[in-house]
Amino acid sequence: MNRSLENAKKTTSLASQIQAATGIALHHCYQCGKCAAGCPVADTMDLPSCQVLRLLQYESPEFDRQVLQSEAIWLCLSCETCHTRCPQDIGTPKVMNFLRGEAMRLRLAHPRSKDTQAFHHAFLGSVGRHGRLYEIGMLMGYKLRTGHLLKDMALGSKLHEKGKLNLLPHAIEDKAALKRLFKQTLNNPDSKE
Amino acid sequence: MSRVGVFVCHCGENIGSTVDCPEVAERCKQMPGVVHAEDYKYLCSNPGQNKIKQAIKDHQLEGVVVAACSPRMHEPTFRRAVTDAGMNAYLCEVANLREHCSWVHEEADSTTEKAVDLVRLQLEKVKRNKPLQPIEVPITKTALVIGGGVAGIQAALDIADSGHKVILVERSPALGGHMAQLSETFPTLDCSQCILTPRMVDVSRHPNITLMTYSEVEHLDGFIGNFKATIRKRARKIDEELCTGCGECLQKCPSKDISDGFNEGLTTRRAIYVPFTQAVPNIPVIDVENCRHYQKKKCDRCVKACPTKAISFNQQDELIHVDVGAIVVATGYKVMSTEKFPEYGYGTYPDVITGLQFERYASASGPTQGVIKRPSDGKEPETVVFIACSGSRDAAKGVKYCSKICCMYTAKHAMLLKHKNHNSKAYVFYMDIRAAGKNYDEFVRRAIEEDGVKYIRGRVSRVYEEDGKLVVKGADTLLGGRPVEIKADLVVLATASLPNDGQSELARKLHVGCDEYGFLAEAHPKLKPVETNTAGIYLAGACQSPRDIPETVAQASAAAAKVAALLSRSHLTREPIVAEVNRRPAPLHSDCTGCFLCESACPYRAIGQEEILDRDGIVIKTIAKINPGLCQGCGTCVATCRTKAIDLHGFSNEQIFAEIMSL
Amino acid sequence: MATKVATQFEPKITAFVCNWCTYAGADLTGTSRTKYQSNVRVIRLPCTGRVDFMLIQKAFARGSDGIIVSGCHPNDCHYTSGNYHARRRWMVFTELMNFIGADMRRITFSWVSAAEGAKWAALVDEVTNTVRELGPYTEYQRLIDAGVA
Amino acid sequence: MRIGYYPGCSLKSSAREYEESVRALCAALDLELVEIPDWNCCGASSAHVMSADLALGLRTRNLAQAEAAGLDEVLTPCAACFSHLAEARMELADNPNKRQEVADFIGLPYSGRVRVLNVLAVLDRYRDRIAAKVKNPFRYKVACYYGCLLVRPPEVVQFDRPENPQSMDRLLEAVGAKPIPWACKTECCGASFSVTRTDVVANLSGRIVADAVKRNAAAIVVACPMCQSNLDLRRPEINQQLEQEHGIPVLYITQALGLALGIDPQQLGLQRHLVPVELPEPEPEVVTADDDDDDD
Ligand SMILES: Cc1cc2nc3c(=O)[nH]c(=O)nc-3n(C[C@H](O)[C@H](O)[C@H](O)COP(=O)(O)OP(=O)(O)OC[C@H]3O[C@@H](n4cnc5c(N)ncnc54)[C@H](O)[C@@H]3O)c2cc1C
Ligand SMILES: Cc1cc2nc3c(=O)[nH]c(=O)nc-3n(C[C@H](O)[C@H](O)[C@H](O)COP(=O)(O)OP(=O)(O)OC[C@H]3O[C@@H](n4cnc5c(N)ncnc54)[C@H](O)[C@@H]3O)c2cc1C
Ligand code: SF4
Ligand code: SF4
Ligand code: SF4
Ligand code: SF4
Ligand code: SF4
Ligand code: SF4
Ligand code: SF4
Ligand code: SF4
Repeated sequence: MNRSLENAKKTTSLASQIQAATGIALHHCYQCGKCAAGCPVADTMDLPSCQVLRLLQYESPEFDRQVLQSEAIWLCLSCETCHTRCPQDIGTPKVMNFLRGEAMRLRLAHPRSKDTQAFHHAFLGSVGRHGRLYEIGMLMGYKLRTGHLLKDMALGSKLHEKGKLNLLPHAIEDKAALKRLFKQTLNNPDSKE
Repeated sequence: MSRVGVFVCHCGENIGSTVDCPEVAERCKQMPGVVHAEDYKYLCSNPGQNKIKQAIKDHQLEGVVVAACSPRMHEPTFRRAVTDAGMNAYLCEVANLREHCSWVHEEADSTTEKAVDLVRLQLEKVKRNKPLQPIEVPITKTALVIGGGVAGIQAALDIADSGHKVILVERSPALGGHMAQLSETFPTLDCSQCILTPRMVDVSRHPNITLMTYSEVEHLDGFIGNFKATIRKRARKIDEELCTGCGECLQKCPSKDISDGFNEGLTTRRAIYVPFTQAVPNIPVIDVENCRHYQKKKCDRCVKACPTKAISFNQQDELIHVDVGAIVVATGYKVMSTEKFPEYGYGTYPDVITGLQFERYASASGPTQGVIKRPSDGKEPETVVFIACSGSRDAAKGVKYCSKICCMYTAKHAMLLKHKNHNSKAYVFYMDIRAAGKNYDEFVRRAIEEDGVKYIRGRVSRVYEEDGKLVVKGADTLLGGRPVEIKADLVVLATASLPNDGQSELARKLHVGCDEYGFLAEAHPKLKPVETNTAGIYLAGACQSPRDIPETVAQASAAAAKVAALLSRSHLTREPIVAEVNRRPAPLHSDCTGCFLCESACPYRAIGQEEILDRDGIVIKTIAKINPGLCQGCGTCVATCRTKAIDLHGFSNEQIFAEIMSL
Repeated sequence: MATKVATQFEPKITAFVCNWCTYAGADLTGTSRTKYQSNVRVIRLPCTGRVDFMLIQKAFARGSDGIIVSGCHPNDCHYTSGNYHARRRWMVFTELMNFIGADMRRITFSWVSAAEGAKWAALVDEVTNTVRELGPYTEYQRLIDAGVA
Repeated sequence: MRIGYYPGCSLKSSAREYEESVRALCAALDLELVEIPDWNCCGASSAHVMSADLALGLRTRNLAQAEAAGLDEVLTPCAACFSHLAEARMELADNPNKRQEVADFIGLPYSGRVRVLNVLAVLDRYRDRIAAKVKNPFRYKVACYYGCLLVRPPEVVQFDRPENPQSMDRLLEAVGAKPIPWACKTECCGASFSVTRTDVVANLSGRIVADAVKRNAAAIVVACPMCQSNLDLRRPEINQQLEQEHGIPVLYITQALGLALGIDPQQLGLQRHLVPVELPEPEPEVVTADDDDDDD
């Protein structure tokens, strides 16, 4: 992906990139903390959401980097609780999403996010191949990437028992269309966020 | 006009050193219409003025151009001088040779040339000047005050004390507004009713004040000094003359359980009621919606109870017309209700209350005689959480502004709680503490330092009920946004102050503006804070933006001073620089085609409509009509009118074209 | 401001200013003794709301090479909204002038408050210099002859 | 009545019983489901991380297929799919340029005509019919669990209230159930962290299960396969975390309503749950209807 190179060359702050890509103006944030107060994972996060935004408000390379390296951005569940209650209507989940993409591209992602990244890759790999999720294939892919070979095996067999796992993929018909879509969008330079 | 005299001033060296003044005078003599021109060292001095007067007489001048300093300096001086010599003041114009020429250019032929041009400009104008008379407008020496909260009370008393009549119109059945509901008031913690009640009584007794409660302004016409208001006096269904305020009727009314507005819904009242014990006037009112006489056609227990036969079911609303010279609007504010807070339970948790409800609990005259209790079970709360900026500074809830009073009353509430119950715990979630008045920050510090109120910087995300407690989930941003959870017995929301109900309708009736939120707009935020854009209408109190009592009272007194100054004059004198729609002989009548573009362009709503009738009274034409009492002479209408039917006295098309053509 | 070469073209600038802000601002330029070029002739009006198309047309027809219209800043208008009307009319007016082929560089719309003496001097100098560059506005005479202006 | 139907991937595999119950219930209500031809995965939460356009393309392709099939509305039982499709629709609604760009990516025309509906919005229309068809009143205390994506963000979902929503409560009341007031109606269960961060899921879902149990609910009712899998499949982890054995079953709204309408439990896929669906004795019939829930 040539985009990462391009981004590396850019000196613009994350805040301005976020504004350009999502329209969200981080300097509108009051730092009132209402988002963190309701966030289901705030106490698991190394940086509660309002702190992530605070660091971005500085628009300094060091703080931007700290944010990209944080685990918090990988812990966000996109549950939209913060956004719904924010007095300034800041779409924090969108910001988090952007940051995850950026962290992956710049290879700054927090080490504990490996699993999550692997999951996304495995998931999209499966969707790209079949057009729909092939759970066994996806789980195989995930486990191969993470090495968590044994974890959850018991669950898998239970699911199978209950008739909830498909042993063969259900592919869509127009796979060519899917391929095209993947190819074009993953290479589209302005498709960040 | 062709007999003009020109007087060129040297201003010592100020003009003389860069402009060749004698040369200017000489050149002026050549100009058509000039019969006399001279130069002099100091024209504004007495000898200078005498020269002008003398020349007017000697040369039978019909117009004068003084070429001197800025007209903003000495135009009045010279206009007075020409009137002394029997000339109309508006036949004198001033050419600005000093500020616009000698002081800003080097000595040069071109500078003198410019000076000559500047005189020529005024000369061409003055030749077309018409004698004008200052406009005199009579004044009705009565003021109308709308709203009987502390703002209206203060304004009414101040105006009345200055010797003028006041009509005070209050929408609710009693005076007092929100202040009557408050317990103790920051920053001194004096009892609100103790300081307000005497003033309410003063109002009712003042010989200059006519108090009209349960009344509203229905319509307003006219202009400064000469307003005509129509007031709807709603039927109380009680004969005010007969009622002695004994209260017998109140006890007998069977229609109970009606939410009591004065107690913010914490208690109930009956269908016939007096809003609160010390109400002024102390006359009940029947709430027709809930009265069985009206709803079920039976009951009438109050009639039987009343010793003076004051109950009057047939009483109807009255429309009363009054003439007033000035108006003070003091219609106050309202607070956001807890229903506007989904995240705090949409108003369904009884123990999540507003600050105003807390005031009622804290008030000695309130439902609990001043003991802080909670609505659900009447227990005294141990832990109380106060949430500041509830709905304020929250664009998502439509209120971007700071409500200004809540930081202070929240500190007060926390303090009162601690004073009344030493074992209680008070937490305040806040975003910023705004306590910028005299002794205000000290007050907040006292709550923190002496009374041990815990201030937590962060907003609250959610409140929910669990095991009979209210779980308050907030964050402490000073701990880096760490979530904190407090189990409270009572949650008090410092809800946003909002424009009062009906305020924008009232504003429309009065032709005054509203700001983007619906608060009434002042004419200038710094220099005309109590005036509105409509001359003769003033603002006081929280109707303009949220504010506390000291600021409200200061503004009310300021508005009263403006009114008193206005009403103290025998008449108003205005510059005759006003616009006029032309008239022509029939059948044209006027160049006005009746498009009324001017009407919407006029910032003062000075333009109305006039019907031209024939002999049989049939309308042949509707044209624009400018009210000289309202017109301020901006000339916008003149530029707007496409048929050039309007002209502005003193700046007529003819005059300005002549100026242009002289260049 | 600079010493002028005798043969240089000296433009005629007409300024329509409001009484309350720009006229007072120009007075302040005077009391501060700030120097500017003397090409401008000021016509005092109650408000820029009073300025209409006809006035400007007349001024060009009479040989003005450049025109300044200046009043109070938005929100500071003495008449509360007169200058809004002026601005709205200004847009229509601009279209009209463009339509007839007039040279919009010769008209400057500005705000000068009563406190902006220095701004007035700068404005006059800037407009004077610009218009001097542009040369005499003889083109307008041609428009009149062609019957469009 | 015909309505478009987008099952999404999970309803074809791990949430098979959801599809079974949706189909059974819709059949009972005479609502014909037209599965979108050749639908594809909506990209879940993964596509977006890689590329916003990819996510948009995956979602829009489904809507475009529905359009091509002449559908106006699409029922999307999975709350996550619903939220993703609705968001894409909104994003393109007032951005014709982007709409064209995406149409080019997917090689299909897209006008934005099709509306996306979640299961509660569709069933709410049939509330009277449901009430009329009740055979076995579902007289249990239930914890209506809406989760995040059915109600948030409000401008995208345009449905019910963001806090303390009512639609599911109303539906269950209509079949005789008594929805409890509780704290976790819209708290997040851990969403798509089911595979990667089971610890987070156990913690968040644990709070939900514990609160429902504490307030004496007989069952938790959900309208999302992710909620179901986090609360049901992850029950061992939850119980381990809470150090308690909670056996409260988790039902899809379609299953609960289906039971009330007398549909065979097997047909509703109840046997596929990990936590066995064992309901206690029904509560005695309530006589007065006006209870404390008067807030809507
Ligand atoms: C919880 C709380 C605590 C407070 N505590 C303090 C404190 O401790 N100290 C302090 O200084 N300030 C305090 N304040 C602020 C104080 O209440 C206001 O500053 C003050 O009441 C403003 O007075 P007002 O007359 O402008 O408005 P209001 O008190 O609102 O009075 C307006 C009056 O106008 C009437 N009215 C409205 N519309 C019309 C109409 N169309 N026609 C006729 N009449 C009309 C109303 O009925 C009312 O009587 C507090 C406010 C709140 C909410
Ligand atoms: C840095 C700064 C920026 C500000 N910016 C703003 C702003 O943007 N907007 C705003 O609204 N406000 C602003 N203010 C506040 C503003 O300056 C004051 O509100 C305002 O000047 C107060 O006016 P005053 O007449 O009360 O006092 P002053 O301006 O202090 O005038 C008092 C006058 O009394 C004279 N005097 C003093 N003692 C005597 C005596 N014994 N006998 C006779 N005469 C005496 C003094 O010489 C002086 O002329 C600012 C203030 C500061 C410091
Ligand atoms: S709730 Fe909104 S304004 Fe407040 S800190 Fe969070 S993002 Fe900022
Ligand atoms: S969207 Fe992310 S940051 Fe916002 S509340 Fe949910 S988990 Fe927290
Ligand atoms: S009239 Fe004006 S210019 Fe003349 S002397 Fe007086 S101050 Fe100076
Ligand atoms: S007539 Fe009406 S006000 Fe009088 S006692 Fe009966 S209910 Fe009360
Ligand atoms: S009983 Fe009669 S006199 Fe007494 S308060 Fe009532 S109405 Fe008035
Ligand atoms: S006064 Fe204080 S509590 Fe009220 S809105 Fe302003 S900052 Fe918030
Ligand atoms: S703009 Fe002119 S023509 Fe139109 S109504 Fe006003 S005065 Fe008459
Ligand atoms: S001159 Fe100005 S104030 Fe007077 S009528 Fe015309 S627009 Fe209105």
